[in-house]
Amino acid sequence: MLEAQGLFCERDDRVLFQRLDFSLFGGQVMQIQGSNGSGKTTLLRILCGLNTDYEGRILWDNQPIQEMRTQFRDNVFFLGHAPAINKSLSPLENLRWFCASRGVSDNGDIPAALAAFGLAGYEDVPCYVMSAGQQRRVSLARMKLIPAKMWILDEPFTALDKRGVAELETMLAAFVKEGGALMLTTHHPLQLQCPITVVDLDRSNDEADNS
Amino acid sequence: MMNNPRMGLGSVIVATVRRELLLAFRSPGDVINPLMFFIIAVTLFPLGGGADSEFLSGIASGVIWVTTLLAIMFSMESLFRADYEDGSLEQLLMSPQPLYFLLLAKVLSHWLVACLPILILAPFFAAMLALPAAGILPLILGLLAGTPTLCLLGAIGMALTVGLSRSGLLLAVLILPLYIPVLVFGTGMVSAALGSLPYTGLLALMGAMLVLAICLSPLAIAAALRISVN
Amino acid sequence: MPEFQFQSLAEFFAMGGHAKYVWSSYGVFALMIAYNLIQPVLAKRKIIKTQKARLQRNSS
Amino acid sequence: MWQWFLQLGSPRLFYSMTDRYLPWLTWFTVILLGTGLAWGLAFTPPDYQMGENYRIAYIHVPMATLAMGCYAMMASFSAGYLIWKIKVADMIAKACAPIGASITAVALATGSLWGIPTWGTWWIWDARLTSTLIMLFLYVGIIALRSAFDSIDSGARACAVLSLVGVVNLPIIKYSVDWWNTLHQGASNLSLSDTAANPPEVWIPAFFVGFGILGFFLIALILRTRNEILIRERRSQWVSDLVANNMKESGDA
Repeated sequence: MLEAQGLFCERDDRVLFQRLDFSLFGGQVMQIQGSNGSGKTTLLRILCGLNTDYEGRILWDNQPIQEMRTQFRDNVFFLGHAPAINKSLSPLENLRWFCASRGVSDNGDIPAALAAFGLAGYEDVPCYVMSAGQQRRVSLARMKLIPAKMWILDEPFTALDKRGVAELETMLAAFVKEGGALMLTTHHPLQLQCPITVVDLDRSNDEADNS
Repeated sequence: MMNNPRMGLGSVIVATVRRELLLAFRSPGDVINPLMFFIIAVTLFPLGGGADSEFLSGIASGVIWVTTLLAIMFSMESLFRADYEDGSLEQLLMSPQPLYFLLLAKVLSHWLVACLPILILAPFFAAMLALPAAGILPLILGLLAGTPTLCLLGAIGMALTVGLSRSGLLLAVLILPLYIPVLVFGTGMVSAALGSLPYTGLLALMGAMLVLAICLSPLAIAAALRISVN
Repeated sequence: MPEFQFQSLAEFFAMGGHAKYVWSSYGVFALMIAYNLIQPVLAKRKIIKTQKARLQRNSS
Repeated sequence: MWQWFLQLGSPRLFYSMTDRYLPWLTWFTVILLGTGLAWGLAFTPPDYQMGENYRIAYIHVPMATLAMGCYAMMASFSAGYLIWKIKVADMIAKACAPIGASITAVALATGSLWGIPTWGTWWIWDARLTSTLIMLFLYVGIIALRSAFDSIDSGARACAVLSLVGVVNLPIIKYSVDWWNTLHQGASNLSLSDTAANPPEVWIPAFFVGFGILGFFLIALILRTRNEILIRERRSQWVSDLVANNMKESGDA
């Protein structure tokens, strides 16, 4: 589904990664590992097309991603560090616009999606009165609302409590079982009932240095 | 996996405008502050330059135009700042929908929120500045055609500087030179009307500038936003 | 062949009463040229100096 | 030819190539500018209308032309950078901004000095002066925008977008100012083009000065671009070699 060939990225005169190759298919999980500042977030943003300072090739369905932008964006859900939730709006209003901005009609599914993240009854509360964890859940509820073949999640477990983490893990496992491709960064030891491919940015860089 | 029906581009645009209007309704400062700036700044001119009505009528259209232009420039901060900070901008850039129309929808809503109130009050303030009655209509028509252009140009500047922590005066340095043609033709329309000359040609020119801005500036805004989130 | 258009050097400097304007124009012009040539030369010297320091730091 | 052009896209080759041509360019410039200025200042007959004052035109006109040409150049290199990601193109665009700004400032200053005896005042809202002033604002905006960015790449791209926006706007600004000026100003403007037909002894030195100034512009541009190359390529081997050579030459290694 997604393939990277010989990715190279340099930031502020420091090579973050080089000669990075991997491919990710439906039903697979890929975890990007690395110490702080090793370029995990940068890599995800490069794959999403939000960052263009890289060399190498990225393919989507075997086509260069530059030619597949619309199909790619149609099928990818990205969760960044920032929750992308406007605090003056309620969860319902936030999610409604999120769906609309992607051209997906929400069909009244929003309350159910919120309920799946333990936010039943919070539809109309303004987001600024919610806690960081609750806002995070609103942000995560977006995954349930749009059809996507691939989820790219940057630290999805941040600010979640134990139960939230467990619920999210179940949801991720279900997504992968249904044939979705999952790419994520996390410092939390993943407990998914499926094989996990690990891409270690620290190691990839060392190997390239030694070769 | 959910398979919900797709929305047409029209409903996407309507939803975007609705969200922006809702946001303006929730934080009324976005509507009131540009308006208050306009009112106060216009009031400063008679106080600073003298209340002689002959002097005032000479500068009235210029004062209205310049303060409108500055009000628009200062209001730009609310166009992308919040979206940039909470990450919504990234999501917008990753939307499969054409960014061109999403951005046009955002700028259109900004115009509705920040400019329309000024436009409604402008004739009253023009009259307060002793602008002769013949000048009121061309002033309003000019503002109607010119302020959307100003919003689009301002959005380019804001998109370029949204990633910078302090952008207020930089924004002014970047976009005020680009505002000059609109100012020149806008005030020119009023002078023409006061000199009993036809001003429709100038209005057509301002319309042409608006069309050009609608065609090109969303491309520049999109490019600038991609640079800013990088 | 073009001829010297002034009777004397003093008249040349007087520029027919326009000395102030003509010579200050050429003065501004010369300053601009000098600035645009000297600034990069000085900048280059500074760059080389910093790089030298860096090289020596790295080699020691 | 194309090959040669592509080679200039590599910072290192740009550096060595300009190393070779810079002395030639310098000599041409010195000769052209020296002859042209001496000729124009002392050996051309005074203008029947403006007297000796018209000698300012020898620098004012090429400066005003170059101010605009430099902007066009900056915008085209910006486009080259955005489209083909040629790094040298951005470095040239970056070098254009301060040079263009100083040239525009001198065009304004000489225009004003010319104006005092001609118009009786050092500043009038003449169409040309005004639109040149606005162009100076555009240059200043681009310089300010670049200096506001920490990241070189983001700053480069932002400036490229702004230069292109500016280049679309420049004709509109020029047209609007011209129109505005005819509305507000009586038609009393004097300029070089109005001073009858110019005899060859007037325009030949002008030709010399014009090309001399163009040469100066290219030298200044190349010098700045080379500095920029040294800064951005400072980690590469060839810059280190260059610095090491420089150390040997100056004998303080």
